[in-house]
Amino acid sequence: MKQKSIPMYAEHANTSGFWTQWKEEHESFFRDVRLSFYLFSRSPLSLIGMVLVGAFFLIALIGPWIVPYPEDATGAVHMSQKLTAPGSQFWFGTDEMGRDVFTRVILGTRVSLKIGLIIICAAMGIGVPLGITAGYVGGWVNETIMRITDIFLAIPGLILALAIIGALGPGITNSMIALSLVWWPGYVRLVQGKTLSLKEESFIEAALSVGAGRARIIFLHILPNCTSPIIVKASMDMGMSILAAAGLGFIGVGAQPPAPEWGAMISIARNYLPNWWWYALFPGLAIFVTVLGFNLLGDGFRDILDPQSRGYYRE
Amino acid sequence: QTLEIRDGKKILVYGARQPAPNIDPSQYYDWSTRMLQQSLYDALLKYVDSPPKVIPWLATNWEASPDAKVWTFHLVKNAKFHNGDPLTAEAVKFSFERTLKIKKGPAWMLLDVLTPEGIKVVDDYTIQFTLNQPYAPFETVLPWWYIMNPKVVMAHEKDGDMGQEWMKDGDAGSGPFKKKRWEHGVLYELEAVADYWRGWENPNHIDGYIFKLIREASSQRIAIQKGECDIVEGISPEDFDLVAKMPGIYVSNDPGLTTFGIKMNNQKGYTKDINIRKAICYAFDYDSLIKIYNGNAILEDSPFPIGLKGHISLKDKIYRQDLQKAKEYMEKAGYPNGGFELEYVYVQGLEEERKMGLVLIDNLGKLGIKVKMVPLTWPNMVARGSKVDTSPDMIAIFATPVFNDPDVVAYQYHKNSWGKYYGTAHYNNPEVWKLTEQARVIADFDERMKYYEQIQNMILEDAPEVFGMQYNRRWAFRDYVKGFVFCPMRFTGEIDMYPIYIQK
Amino acid sequence: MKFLEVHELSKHFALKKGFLSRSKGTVKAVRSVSFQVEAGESYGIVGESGSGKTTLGRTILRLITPTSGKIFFNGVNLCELDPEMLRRLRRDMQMIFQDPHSALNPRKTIIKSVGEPLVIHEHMRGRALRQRVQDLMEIVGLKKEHMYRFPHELSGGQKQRVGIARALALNPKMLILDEPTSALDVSVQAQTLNFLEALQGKLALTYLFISHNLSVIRYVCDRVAVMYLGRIVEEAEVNELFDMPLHPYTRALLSSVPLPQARQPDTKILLEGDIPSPVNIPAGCCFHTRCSEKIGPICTTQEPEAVSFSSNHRVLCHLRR
Amino acid sequence: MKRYIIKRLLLIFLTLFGLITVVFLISRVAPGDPARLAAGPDATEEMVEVMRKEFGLDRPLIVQYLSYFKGLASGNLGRSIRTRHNVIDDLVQFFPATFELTVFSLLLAVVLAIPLGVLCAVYRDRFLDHAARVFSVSGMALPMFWLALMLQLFLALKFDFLPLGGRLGLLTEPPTKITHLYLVDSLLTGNWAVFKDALRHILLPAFVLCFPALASIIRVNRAEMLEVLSRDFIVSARAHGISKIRTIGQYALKNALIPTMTMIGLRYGWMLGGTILVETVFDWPGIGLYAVQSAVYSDFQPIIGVTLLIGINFMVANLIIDLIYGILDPRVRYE
Amino acid sequence: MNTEPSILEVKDLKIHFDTFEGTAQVLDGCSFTLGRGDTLGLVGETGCGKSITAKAILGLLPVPPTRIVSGEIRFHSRDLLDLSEKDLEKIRGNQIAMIFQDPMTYLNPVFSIENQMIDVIRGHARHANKTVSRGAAREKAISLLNAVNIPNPRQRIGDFPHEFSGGMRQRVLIAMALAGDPEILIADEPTTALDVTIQAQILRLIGELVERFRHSVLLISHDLGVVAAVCRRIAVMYAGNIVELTTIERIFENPAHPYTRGLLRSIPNLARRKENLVGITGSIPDFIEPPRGCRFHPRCAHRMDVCQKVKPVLADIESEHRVACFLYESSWPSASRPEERIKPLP
Ligand SMILES: Nc1ncnc2c1ncn2[C@@H]1O[C@H](COP(=O)(O)OP(=O)(O)OP(=O)(O)O)[C@@H](O)[C@H]1O
Ligand SMILES: Nc1ncnc2c1ncn2[C@@H]1O[C@H](COP(=O)(O)OP(=O)(O)OP(=O)(O)O)[C@@H](O)[C@H]1O
Ligand SMILES: [Mg+2]
Ligand SMILES: [Mg+2]
Repeated sequence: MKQKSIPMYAEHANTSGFWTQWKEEHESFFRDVRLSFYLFSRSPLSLIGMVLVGAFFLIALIGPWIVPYPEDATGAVHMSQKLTAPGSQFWFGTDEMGRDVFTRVILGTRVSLKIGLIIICAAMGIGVPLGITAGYVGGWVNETIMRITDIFLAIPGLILALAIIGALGPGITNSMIALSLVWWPGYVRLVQGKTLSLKEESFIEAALSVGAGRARIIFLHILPNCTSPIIVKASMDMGMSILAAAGLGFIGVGAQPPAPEWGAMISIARNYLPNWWWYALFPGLAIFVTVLGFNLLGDGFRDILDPQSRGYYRE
Repeated sequence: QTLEIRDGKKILVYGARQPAPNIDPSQYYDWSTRMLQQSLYDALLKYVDSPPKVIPWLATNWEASPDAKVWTFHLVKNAKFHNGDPLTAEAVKFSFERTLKIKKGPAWMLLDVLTPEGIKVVDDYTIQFTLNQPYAPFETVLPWWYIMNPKVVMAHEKDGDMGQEWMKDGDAGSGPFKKKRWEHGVLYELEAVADYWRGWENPNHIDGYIFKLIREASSQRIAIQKGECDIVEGISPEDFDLVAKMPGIYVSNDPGLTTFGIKMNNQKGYTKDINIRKAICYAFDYDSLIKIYNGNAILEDSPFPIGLKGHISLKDKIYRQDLQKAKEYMEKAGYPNGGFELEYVYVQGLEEERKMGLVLIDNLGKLGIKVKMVPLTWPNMVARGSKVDTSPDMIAIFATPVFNDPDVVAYQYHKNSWGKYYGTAHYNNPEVWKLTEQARVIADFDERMKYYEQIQNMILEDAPEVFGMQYNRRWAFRDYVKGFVFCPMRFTGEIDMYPIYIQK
Repeated sequence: MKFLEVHELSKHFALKKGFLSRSKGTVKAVRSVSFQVEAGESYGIVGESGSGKTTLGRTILRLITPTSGKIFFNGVNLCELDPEMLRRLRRDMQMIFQDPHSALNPRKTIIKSVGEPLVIHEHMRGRALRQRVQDLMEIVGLKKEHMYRFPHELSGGQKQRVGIARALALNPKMLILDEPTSALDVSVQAQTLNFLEALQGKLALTYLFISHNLSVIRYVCDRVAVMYLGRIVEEAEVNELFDMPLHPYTRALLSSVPLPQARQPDTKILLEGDIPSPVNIPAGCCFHTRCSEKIGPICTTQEPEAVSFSSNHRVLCHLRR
Repeated sequence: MKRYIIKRLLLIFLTLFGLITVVFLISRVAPGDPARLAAGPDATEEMVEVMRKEFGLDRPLIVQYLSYFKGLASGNLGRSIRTRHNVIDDLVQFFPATFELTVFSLLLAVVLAIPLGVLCAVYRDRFLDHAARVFSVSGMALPMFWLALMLQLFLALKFDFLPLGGRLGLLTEPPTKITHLYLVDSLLTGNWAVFKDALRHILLPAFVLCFPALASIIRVNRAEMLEVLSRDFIVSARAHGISKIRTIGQYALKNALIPTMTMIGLRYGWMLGGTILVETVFDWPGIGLYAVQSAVYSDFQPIIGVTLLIGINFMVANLIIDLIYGILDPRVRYE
Repeated sequence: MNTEPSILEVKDLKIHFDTFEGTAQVLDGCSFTLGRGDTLGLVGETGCGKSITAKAILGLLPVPPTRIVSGEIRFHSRDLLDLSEKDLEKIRGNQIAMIFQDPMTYLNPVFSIENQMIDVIRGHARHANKTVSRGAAREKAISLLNAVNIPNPRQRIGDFPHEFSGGMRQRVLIAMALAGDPEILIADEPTTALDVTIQAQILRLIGELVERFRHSVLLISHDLGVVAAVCRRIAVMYAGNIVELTTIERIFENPAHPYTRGLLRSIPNLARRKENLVGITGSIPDFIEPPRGCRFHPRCAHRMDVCQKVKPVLADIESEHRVACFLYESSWPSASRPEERIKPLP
């Protein structure tokens, strides 16, 4: 009798070693991963996103070893070669202090990576527990959490971030704090909504009826089912938070010199437009490409992780 | 592309980066405000020319008692306010009293030496000030005290505020221009008073001007280039060189009195040690200051700005980059290899101060000192600098002497200035303080000068700060704008629009 | 005392109350329901959708707290137990859910889902756990290889069996089966019903079998209760109910079912209109709005009381008084 | 319905109350001394005291907080240190500019995005769809301020095509103030020259501001259209012989507009946030610029004021969107 | 054979879907005919391709991913598969109408019933090159609603779908289907989402309408009882193939195909006392890699070697009884040689 088309397993003798056993147990998981990869690879845009993000991480990792003038990102100045046009010596030209723009743009990946990771982690760290609590406990706890969330959602993030920075003072740390503080409500909303709908699913009820406790339900049933939307959102937000931080840098309240942050570079480069166009052009392109990468990746993730669209492919 | 002519009138556009939120002469002054005040109001005296001198304006002549305590001014007889009221000694008395009572804006200049009781109207056109104590620089202060029309001001008084609320945007002046269109945050338009009491020297004088806010230096440049503005201030040094070469544009480029220095905390931390301070002074690359301004700056050669009355050149003693010496001082201080970090605080958004910081990072790095750049908003920076404990190791300060007298600068090093923005070094040398106090009450200038020579030498020796440079005041003009006369005794971007005329 | 006794059980839901707003009424999902189940018996509950069958099942299992009433399970009143005790008692009483797909956590492999009760209550892990789950899988007729799959890799019938395996893990005495076959195809349904029957014999289980499919109820159950708008309107031994229905609703229900045979019976009782909303339950006999055998104003004003017809046949109708 | 609106407004007030509290708390973290700033660089201690009193900074925090609410009731939002004006007056002056800009660019976005979204969904996986998708992902990734600079560089500088910034030309007198929106006022007064000038000035900033919104509305609308087009009632409409154009343009679009509206409401808020960047680049005299300058100056009353104003705006916009929902979707009940 | 001339003829219809996991060969040569005034029931388990068949007739399948591989659908001797979208629009609703499974999802939630019905009515008129005013269309809509026993149609016509109960919605859908006075009515599981008591009402309604208007009906259901209640003939579908096609009487008295037999033995009968259910082992095959030969062979108790290699054809075993199974000689494809005939397994 042949079952569905799911590949048949080789019959395992009981003598099979730990390794075969392990492989057998995780076969489904790997099949799932393989399918995800397959779906992912079918979408050229997602692949581009993957490549861009991969390159971004790689550059952030090895940046200091591949740039021609690493000291230019940490404070060296060469007044005699300021504002040199792009050429063989300085691929992207130099800036107003004679520093190599290429070096600074490349090393800017580290700053952006740091910004993005910290903001997203902080926002998730605040938002996910609150969201699960609100959704799972319900009642006045839910009301309180959601009303506070509403307060933060009542104004556009950038404005609130600006207000917070106005108080804390400019600087990269402060702008990361500010952006984290405005970023978490999105996660509360997402996770709370997801938790509410998961709570209605009968597998939660089933777990309850076999005697699972609260912690077990939250950590083993609800949380794992929230991960897909969280991953999708996080990868989108990674780009968006880099963009927002660059915006703050541009206004002049974000990253401070000599940190090679792209937004801050553009903010200064702005004074040198249009004659010294390269100074503003390249950091802007860097932001664009990075954010684009994360957005495409997020899109790709959505396509493969979102059970709804997944269902569409599967049926 | 060229001058804006509207209804046959010559309207000039002045592109500026700083708004003028409050033009009440008793409440507020900074350069943009002062520029509008200069147009709307008259003062007893006026600064012109370079080096600056005080010329009679509303006052035709004046005399001081030998001890510099009693000052008598004789007014012109034909001066009248914009509404036609004659400008009399009563108005002068009112104006001085108002500023002193409100205690805002320029009040500080005279608060210590003059009380309302000391102002006496001798007759309609004579007024006498009796000071609490001798104060030699008195006359140099007066160009900043504008005369307002008491009737207009008091007509708008509300809850005993002496018309403060109204005067923010109000015009109670007698000056060559009057208020026309006020769009806060965008532009202010003024129109010439056709029958100005002093008359107009040139028949081609302008019929009005628009003070247009253009916040970005690069936009300023574009504006003058495209002819959207006729005069702009504050273009970046790089752009300035480009603009200077453009057809149809000429520039003015003269040293101002504003000094840039990096004040070090003399009371706390590493910089308490004079050796460290000297090491920093020797390590600093002064040439880069000039380079930052593309050559449009001069280095200070004394604690007092070049061009200020009482300045002497200490060319041989002033610190210049000398790494050898710097290292020696580091050794003396006990840090031959550095190994510590200093904070450099500067005003958020001030391009030049930022660049100096980058230069500092580079220079002090050679001594093994790390520099952390901390941009702060102006009030936060002042707040930090106001106490010895919180005052940063290094703080970037542009300081402009408000009137042409050595006391202005000398007093910045006095204990009474601690906590003010120019006193963030918390300079501590009681001897200098004593000399300053003695010098300001002497009437005879040559006598005073001896003190100031000593003061300058002593301050330099103590190295309380990195003595930097004086940058040039830079304006770009369309070539049909004529009549501009440079006077360093104006703050930063302001020019006197009265003598400006148009010639094609 | 019987194995399971339900006394005057009611469950009302307050309709969603938002911030700053008043409640918009209550859904009376279950209203004064009483019945008893003997050990080893299959007790069926039928009714149209929305009649409160699932709610009744969930309330008995104390997954939701009843509004009023008592539930005695093996002589213990479930409504008075503290949560810890309840958790322990739940081992004896398990539920199979209506939709086999959503009853399994999509992120967990079958072994994890089936093993969960064992981990919680028996603290099993490793080889022992795997062995036990494998045994359970065998009981429900699944293969060892299915253990490591995700739910979406199984067919509906297989998923339903997994649900049963999980319920059996703790050796319960009673199973509440909430429409266990309504999501399945007839051919699979037949397999499942047979299997359930065999299981009951083998493990001496008591079934509370909820369904809207009358044929299935007749096939599986010993005694049947018919629910309408939250109340049990008729209860009888299965053959008696199907052969001699007394309540007009039951009769209409029975005659509504299209039979899989060439000749359909000519006498069909057609009910008018729809089942009323459980928020506004009609006064008097709740069935009077659709009843074709009304006997007068009493039906619209007075709520009927249960009439016992024979020892095993109760009906809630004025007509039978 | 009325009850619903009242309830929502109440909720808005409560949220604003929370918002004020949050921002007020934040504002008092600032280490600076606003009074000293207001008094000017050379002021004596005595003069600083005068200012401190004038700005009410000498009172304890809680008193300041409570009196803020008292002031709020009478429309007083405190006073800006930087502009020396009452915040409320500044807001009244600057907000119309921002409002004009955001609404104009939102309209621009909606008018462009919805037909595009529909076309993409209908011509799924064709060239137009791919192009629009690439456009919309990149649209959201473009740093707005950078785009603004680059467009300024090309459209305004290189080709002298559009003005660099500002709301009107220098010598253009603003139209008679009726709504304070120059485009509307100039139309109302029939002042074509001013209208043209205002339009020329608003185009570039509005385009930049609407860019991300355009991208995301296209995206949402396309996705929703696809989703709706695959729904059963579309199949049934077609099975009943209703023509394809009608099915798409009417039956599907109305359904797809419902989630799209949410995005539009959200985007309105984001645009208000984006004005911070766009107004800075284009020297647009609105509250975004006002907020940035105040923040850079640590001038907090205006920041609180702007935050409140934008908060109210955003929430009222969402309320309006929710009411539009009711028009689009009969299932929505307001209770 | 059917004495009435057939108006709809589905011949060897093969429909594939391109999915990410491969091509799903859903319909695999499905054939049947429908005569004038005929009532044909199409039964089969979930996912066997019933709805696909119905949608294919009306040309409602989304073009990617659907691929119509071969076959024809003759309606009055025109092949519907060759028609343009415009021509199809004229046929849909006008000549062939459809009723759907879940009335909630098949009514547009944001338009009132009035709007939707008027659109349909005026659309039909337009296809017939007539114009109908809104008022007239509204009157017609009301009379249609009346015909499907909706109480107070004049008041209720302005309501939105969510304001109706499930049974009412289904009546509305039926009314809409009747709007064009179609020749053929395709009902795709019209009662699955409804309760039995409501189902009985709807089935009664359909029965009455058919009697009154003499439509030809294709009723799709997975419930043999439902089909038995309405139809005269029945087609049993398994995994994309029609395996048996005959009259209602015959199917219950003398089911021929092993699948049909299994199906019948799986259904508990309400009217009878407990008897043993047998069921069919295994489950419905995957469409991406369907079993070769007869698609039922992996579950068949009578499978022979040939079943795994060759596909049986649907052929008469007696009049009005067609079966596709190698147990019956007529199902052997003419090409295959007699040597391949192997004895059935016991
Ligand atoms: N958590 C809840 N909150 C509010 N109402 C509820 C809740 N759960 C169920 N109900 C309502 O209670 C009534 C009875 O629901 P229940 O699910 O018990 O019906 P059922 O007989 O199981 O129906 P079905 O055959 O459709 O499963 C329904 O009207 C339902 O809407
Ligand atoms: N767009 C599609 N892409 C891929 N496969 C599809 C698509 N639509 C339908 N199918 C497949 O075609 C098969 C037949 O579907 P169909 O809807 O005809 O089933 P059905 O017999 O109507 O079942 P039910 O009784 O559940 O309505 C199913 O297996 C389904 O998975
Ligand atoms: Mg239920
Ligand atoms: Mg179907």
